[in-house]
Amino acid sequence: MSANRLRHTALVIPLLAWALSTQLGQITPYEDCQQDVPWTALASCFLLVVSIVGLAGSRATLTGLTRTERFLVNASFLIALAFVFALSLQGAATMLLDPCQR
Amino acid sequence: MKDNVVLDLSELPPHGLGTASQSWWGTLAFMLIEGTGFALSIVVYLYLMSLAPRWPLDAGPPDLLPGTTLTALLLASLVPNIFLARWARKQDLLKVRVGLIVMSLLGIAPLILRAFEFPAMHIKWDQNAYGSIVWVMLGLHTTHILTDLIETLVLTCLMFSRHGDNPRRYGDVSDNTMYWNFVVATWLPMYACLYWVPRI
Amino acid sequence: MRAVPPLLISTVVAASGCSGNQSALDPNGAPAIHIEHLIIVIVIICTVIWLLVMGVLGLAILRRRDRPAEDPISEKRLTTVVSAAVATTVIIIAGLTIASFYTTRGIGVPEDAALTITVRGQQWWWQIFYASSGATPGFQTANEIHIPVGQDVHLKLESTDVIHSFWVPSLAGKQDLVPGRSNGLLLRAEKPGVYRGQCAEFCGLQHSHMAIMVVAEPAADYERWAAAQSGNAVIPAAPDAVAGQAIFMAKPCAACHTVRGTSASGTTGPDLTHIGSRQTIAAGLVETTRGSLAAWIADPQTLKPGNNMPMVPLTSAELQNISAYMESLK
Amino acid sequence: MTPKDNREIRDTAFDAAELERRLAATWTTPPGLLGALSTVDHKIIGRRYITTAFVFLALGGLLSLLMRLQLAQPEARFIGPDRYNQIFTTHGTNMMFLFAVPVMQAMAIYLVPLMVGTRNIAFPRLNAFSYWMYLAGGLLLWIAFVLDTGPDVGWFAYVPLAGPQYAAGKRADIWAQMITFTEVSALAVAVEIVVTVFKQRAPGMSLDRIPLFVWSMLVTSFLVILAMPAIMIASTSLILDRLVGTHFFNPAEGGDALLWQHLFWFFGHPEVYIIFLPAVGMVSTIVATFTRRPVFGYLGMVMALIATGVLAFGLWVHHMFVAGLPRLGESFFTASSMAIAVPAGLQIFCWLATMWAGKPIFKTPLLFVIGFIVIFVIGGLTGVMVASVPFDTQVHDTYFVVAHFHYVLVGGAVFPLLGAIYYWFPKLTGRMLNETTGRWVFGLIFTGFNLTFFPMHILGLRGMPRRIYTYQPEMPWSGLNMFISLSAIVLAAGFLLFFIDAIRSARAGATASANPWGATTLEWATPSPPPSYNFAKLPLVDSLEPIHDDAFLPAAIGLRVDRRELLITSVVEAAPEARESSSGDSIWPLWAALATTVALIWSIFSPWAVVWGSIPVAIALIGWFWPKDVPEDDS
Repeated sequence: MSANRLRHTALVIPLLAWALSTQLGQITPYEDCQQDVPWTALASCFLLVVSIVGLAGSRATLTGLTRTERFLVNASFLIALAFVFALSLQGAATMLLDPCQR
Repeated sequence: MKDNVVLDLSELPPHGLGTASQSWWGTLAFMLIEGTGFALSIVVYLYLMSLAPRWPLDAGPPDLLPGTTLTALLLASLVPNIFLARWARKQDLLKVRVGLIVMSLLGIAPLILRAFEFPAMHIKWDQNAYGSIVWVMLGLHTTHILTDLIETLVLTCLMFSRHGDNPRRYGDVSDNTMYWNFVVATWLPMYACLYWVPRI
Repeated sequence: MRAVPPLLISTVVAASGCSGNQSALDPNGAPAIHIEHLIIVIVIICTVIWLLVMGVLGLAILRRRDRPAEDPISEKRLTTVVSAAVATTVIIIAGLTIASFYTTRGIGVPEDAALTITVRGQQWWWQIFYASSGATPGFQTANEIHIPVGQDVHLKLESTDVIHSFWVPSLAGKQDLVPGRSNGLLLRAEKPGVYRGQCAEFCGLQHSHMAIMVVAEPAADYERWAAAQSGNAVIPAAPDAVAGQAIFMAKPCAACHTVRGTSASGTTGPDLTHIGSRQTIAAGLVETTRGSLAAWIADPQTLKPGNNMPMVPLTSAELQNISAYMESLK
Repeated sequence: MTPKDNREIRDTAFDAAELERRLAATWTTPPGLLGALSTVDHKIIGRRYITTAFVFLALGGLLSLLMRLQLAQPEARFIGPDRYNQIFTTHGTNMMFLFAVPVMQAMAIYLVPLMVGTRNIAFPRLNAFSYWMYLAGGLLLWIAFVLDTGPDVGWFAYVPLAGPQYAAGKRADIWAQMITFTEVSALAVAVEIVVTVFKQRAPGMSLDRIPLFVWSMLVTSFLVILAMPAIMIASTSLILDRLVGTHFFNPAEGGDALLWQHLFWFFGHPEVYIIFLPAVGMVSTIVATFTRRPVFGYLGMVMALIATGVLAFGLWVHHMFVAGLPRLGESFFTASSMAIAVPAGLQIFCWLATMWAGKPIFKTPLLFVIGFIVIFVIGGLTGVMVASVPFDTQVHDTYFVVAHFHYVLVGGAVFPLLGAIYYWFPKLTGRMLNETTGRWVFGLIFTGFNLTFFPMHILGLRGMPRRIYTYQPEMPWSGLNMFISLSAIVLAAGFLLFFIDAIRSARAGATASANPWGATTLEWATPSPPPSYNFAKLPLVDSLEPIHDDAFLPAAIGLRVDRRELLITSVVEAAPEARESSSGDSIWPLWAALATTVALIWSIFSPWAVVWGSIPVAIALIGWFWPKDVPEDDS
């Protein structure tokens, strides 16, 4: 994968991770509660780590871009930051709340 | 406001093809709308399944034969479809006409098979929520086959009329083949959901 | 037939006095108190933020401008200031979110509640089931829940028709009653009193008149109340009440209502076995008096338009007797 | 070059006056009724859309006054429960589906092609069709309301209350089918805007030079495209449950009542941002013009638009915090709802920074923007409150939420919209709105709004639920309710004055020059109102502010003048790719809309309408697309 491709795809990862985490949050608490395994917390932490890696990957190199490309990469970096923030708040929820609570 | 001319566009082609055409993007946007709709219908199916004590509700799993035949037929139809797209790009009127006739027939055939698919579900839409979602998913996809078929038929007529030999028409044919690819592609997850998820 | 003149209806309506308190800012239940603390914290922080933003806005538009508008240094300074503001936002938001999560932990339904009560929403009243406990058999009542003070009470919330929402703000936040599902809610009154609540999810024509009273009382009083409620209806002694009972059984009333210990065993409407002991009738619409009972029975559709109780034609003597009977069902 | 090309008539052949005459001959809609019914000019359709949307705003406003009349006193009997339920349902449905979304899209229909420097919107006939569908949907709702069969199940139409068992008659079907109308028109406009922004930008307008309003409409259009299918699935399932006995929402047969809420809010929450994001674009445009400098933090603004747009799809459960889902799952939505405060805050900070660094000129549009910031920050902060699960269990479905979303929607969208109307009125009509009246309008609406809606926060915390047609005298709410009802008169007076000003100025206001505010975006590089072809020569863009240096606007030539021709450019860099013809006027979109209307309304009564009703629709569509031997067809 070229560095250019990496820069763009890496930034999609936090976004997808957040979308996936949000969906899982609707499904896994039921399983957690029945099986007594913290699936939600595990999934949430995993997705948080993945999205931080994605974020870091995109910052590998920024040379050799046109003005418009640089703009796009920078904008998506900021966007990805917002999703990492949302994911970390979701992670905090899995630490603090009981999956059985309705 | 005054202006100073710095760019002459006269040498540009008078009609854009592929990503340079508006209708290509328009088709893509409508595919995004309908693709979201298909995806949501699958989500509804899985949601209802997650609530049900057993699945399918009050019915056995659907018979595989009609649906699988239809899936095979749809996949096979991709071959002439891809050829048609190529001929439309080359603006080869004769081959495009032949391709459109073939694709019209390949649009009618799945509709006939679809008629056998509904009874193969062993449930009616008004029996329970499983029947409702199954019929709606099949109906939703049938509408798309039907719409594409009508479009193909109209294009076939056009290509045999004096309006046919025109880059714009070839562009329409090429968008139509893209849409058929989409109709086939969206069927695959629906097929998996309708026929194989109840067997898990 | 208009058995009751409109004047009487308006006096009855105006005279109803059972308000209880119905306010999230006057909490007397443990969950409501937790939430009120959160409300106060968030509101104070948000007010400070708003005042700060307004201060900056005011300065930004009104400050004197004698320097040249654009120079690269001020652009850089703007970036620093805006970045700092965003960073502050992130920290405050994270803090509020964590505070919210902690409060959520405090309002869950405990697994070992002292008492479990089933509340079933109906268009437009509350059906309430107490399970049998010890010597007291289970019983049914309507629109009024009694709970012992200082104990965890688990409400099981169900619905037979549309979605309703159980909300007694002084005791706890609200929770929906969804047909086909069973939800739970923790009530724990910290001091005795009558707490009013009402349906919070739009449920049709009489959504506005679907109130519920929660009476929190000392454990001994509660036990006495439960024992009385679990018994059959008193047999009327006064002549008008005796006559009223006969009319009640003969007219369509008995087809919809149950009066335990009699032949009336309808299940469409509220159980009337101890209606005279309840503070209100028609889901908090009016205080229970002989006059309000008469007004209600004579013309329920004027008092609560669209409700499911039909107007049963009665002579004025019949009406008085039935009202007397109802009032006697303590 | 083929001989055919030689016969084509190019703009290079004429002087300015002759060029404009020939362009007008090709592009101008012919006068008369047929011309009006078959026009595809985005400016005419845009104006029509805006006007219709404001008519619906006025009608919806009248309904709110009726509600305030009823609620001013306890146990009032002006309006019975049945009519009241119709009124609040119609008010909500009307304001969301017939006013807020269409008016924002309408502004885009008018402005986006001008701001990106092209001659018409993409798919102009679809645009005409979308207007007729919107009008038909609006008429369906209002005619039903006037005939006392208006929907009465709330704008959210929760099942089972809206289902076959508890909503007899056709009221809920009318609601669901009206959704179909507005959804078709909104989707059509969204597709047009996406393609216009992607493919028709002036050469040189690369992605980092797109005006913020255009960015906001691009993001909004994607939100429409991804959110509307959810309500399409939902309303179709509801109609099927009611008409042919499916069981999607019937728990007794394996369906689920909460399924409706999931589907509805998966659409319904992005809907809020579909209304709010265009306002962000409007505010940014107005702030830039009236502080005489570009908006600070273009990159941050674009980031905020996109991040908000995506986060909008992860918030829907925060409307269901009391439905009984696991608290842990709900808290994931608290997290996302809280996170959206960061891009929202960033936007506010950027506007404040712009005002700080610039030199504000206090014309009416800027007043509305200032009012917007004051009000919207409150709405945003109460949004943080309702995002918290425990907080929400107390205020959900109370007047606190009524206050909250009016602060967000009126403060966040209507204030910027009114500012935008004052700002772009010269471009829309060629005349200026009255500045003095504008200050009165702002003053009345700002004061009236806050006095009306702020007390509702308190009412909600003190226990007053939403959607009640009356309350009992012993509840301590009557004083505030009376106060609110009186304040609503002030608010209504402000709107009345605005309508009077708009009608009067459209006829007799001061004539506007091409660029009365000294603005820097392309719509001001052409006369007010613009000619039918928008630009005589296509403008070129070399910065975020294409008419900053306003002596000369670089221009491109070489398009044909004997057919409607546009320039197609590439998505990222906006480099010229092709010339393309744009459809001429046609009556077929109207026929197609009429045929669709008949099929949709008929299908409320019989499922066979879908079969038989689609035949005229197909005929109309074939008529629409069949080539007609006009220059637009050759290439």
